[in-house]
Amino acid sequence: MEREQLKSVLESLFFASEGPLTPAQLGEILTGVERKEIVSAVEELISEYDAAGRGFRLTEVAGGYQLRTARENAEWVKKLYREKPARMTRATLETLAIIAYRQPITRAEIEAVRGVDVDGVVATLLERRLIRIVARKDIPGRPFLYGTTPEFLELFNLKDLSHLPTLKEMEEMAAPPPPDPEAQPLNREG
Amino acid sequence: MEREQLKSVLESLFFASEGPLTPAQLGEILTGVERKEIVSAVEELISEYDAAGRGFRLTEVAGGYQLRTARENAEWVKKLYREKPARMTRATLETLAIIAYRQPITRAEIEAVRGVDVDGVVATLLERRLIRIVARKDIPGRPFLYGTTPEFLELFNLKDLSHLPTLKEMEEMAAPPPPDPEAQPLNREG
Amino acid sequence: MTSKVELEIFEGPLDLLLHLIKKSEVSITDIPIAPITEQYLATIELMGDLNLDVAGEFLVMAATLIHIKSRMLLPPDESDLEEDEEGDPRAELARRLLEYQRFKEAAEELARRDILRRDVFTRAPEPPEEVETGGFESVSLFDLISALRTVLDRLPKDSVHEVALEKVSVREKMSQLLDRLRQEEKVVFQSVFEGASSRMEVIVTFLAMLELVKMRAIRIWQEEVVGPIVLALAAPLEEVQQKIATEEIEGDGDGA
Repeated sequence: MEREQLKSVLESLFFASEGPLTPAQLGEILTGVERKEIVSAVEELISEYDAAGRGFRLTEVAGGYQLRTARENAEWVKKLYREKPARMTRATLETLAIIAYRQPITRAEIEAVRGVDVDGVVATLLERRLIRIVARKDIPGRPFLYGTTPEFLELFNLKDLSHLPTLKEMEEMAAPPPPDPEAQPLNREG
Repeated sequence: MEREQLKSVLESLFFASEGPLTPAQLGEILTGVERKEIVSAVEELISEYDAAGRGFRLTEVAGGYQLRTARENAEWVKKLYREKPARMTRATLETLAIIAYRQPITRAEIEAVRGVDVDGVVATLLERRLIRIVARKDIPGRPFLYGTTPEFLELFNLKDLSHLPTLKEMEEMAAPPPPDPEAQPLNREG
Repeated sequence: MTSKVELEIFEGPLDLLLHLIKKSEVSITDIPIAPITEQYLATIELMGDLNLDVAGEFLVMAATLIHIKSRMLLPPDESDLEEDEEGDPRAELARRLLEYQRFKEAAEELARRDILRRDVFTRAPEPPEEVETGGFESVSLFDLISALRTVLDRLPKDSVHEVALEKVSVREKMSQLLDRLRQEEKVVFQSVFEGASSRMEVIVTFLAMLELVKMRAIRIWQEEVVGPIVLALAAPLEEVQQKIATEEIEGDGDGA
């Protein structure tokens, strides 16, 4: 496959895909094209979008690549959604930060850090698929252990957990004034 | 707003929107930008995509504009989906064609053309939201009259009903048929 | 034969008539009614033999054709002229056929457009409800039945009476056909029936073929308009074999 065709096909794939596409997934679809070639074409696309300053960017996220609207246009994109995205409360963010940095962690352990009951917050985070149950802890009562999800990485634009922001940075990222990551179309119903 | 910024914002909007965006919707979001300017920027985008031969095209469909993957990449994009697609049968297509060209039309009238019962097909088309009940016919029994939906236009990449492929003229016949008393008012091709 | 085959590609009496007219290379507005009626009747009789669901509409059309044929034999008289424009009893049928043909063509035209989720995709995260138009690329059931008639005609006359003593099941024939397709990739329709010694065996083989089409296990098409009809696997063999196996447990499917 020629370079230009490869880039065109990659664009179509990123466009139509619901989530980020990993190089492995791309390799499976583009049979016969070398992994090296795919990655270099993707990187070419990334810099082309960046340079063109147009409406979308190709972003490295959650171990793969995903097309997203340019953050400078968030203000207008938000108007597409009738309901304003729910603001993430401080309680939610703190709990999320604790889970992110301390995973895997039980609810009792989160509560020990925050000093308050986190039942409702944990339920909300599970529902929004930002955290998940990863195992059971081997202590009496065998409580659940929680960890973050790929959606968590997507929401905060993180390549992987080693790039975790500080709580303060997370607050900035999740706060409504733009840039607001929640305003991005993450293929997730708000 | 400058032209380049407008185009960038439009790109973001088309990218993020689930359905086609009409000029009216775009005008509502882009407050302060003249309708004329929006439409001309959209048209510029359309030809830019066409010329670039890349992974997506901006298509005029169902009264608005929508980003879609380039047709030539369908083979690869399909691989993103695991589930086998629902089939569109000849019965479905023929029935849809009759409804599209002759709407509003009753089930009995469709059956008269196809020469077979269309109960099941009509039910399926209703369920898939490709047709809808538009009224009742003012004849004994007051049967339903069916018409096509915006989803029909989206499915077949049609701007509006006037862009349906022209129906071939009937071959010249020795004896012209008597006018059918139940014949359709909306028979566009005269 | 208990298996009842209903195919989606089976589009009714008007479709069958158009098929016969096209095959005979005659004009819709000047149908040679006697031979077309004969072919029509032979086809629905064969469909009956095959246990295909011959809907009532086919029989109504048969009656219509016979009626027209009898009217054609009579010299046109005054009363006829009043009933049928210009005295041609075929006029109404021709009108219906032409009208049906227009929509059939319109449907084909629609199928050639850039269809959403078949040719083009949006970002909408809806479940992919894609469309496929398998019926168009492949040959119609009527083409197959015509081909079957040719095969049956070629059978030695005396063998027609030889009732199949060995009971060949449709399922066995399905497996045999799959085996052959695995080895040969592409098989010409007629050759599938080579070695069949009785009408029964031909019909069982044909039914097996239809079953496989219905399961979308094989594809049947013509590479050129007048070319031979060919068969090939349409799905991975294991998938098909598994499907045949699971279909054996009829009505048990929901349990898992």
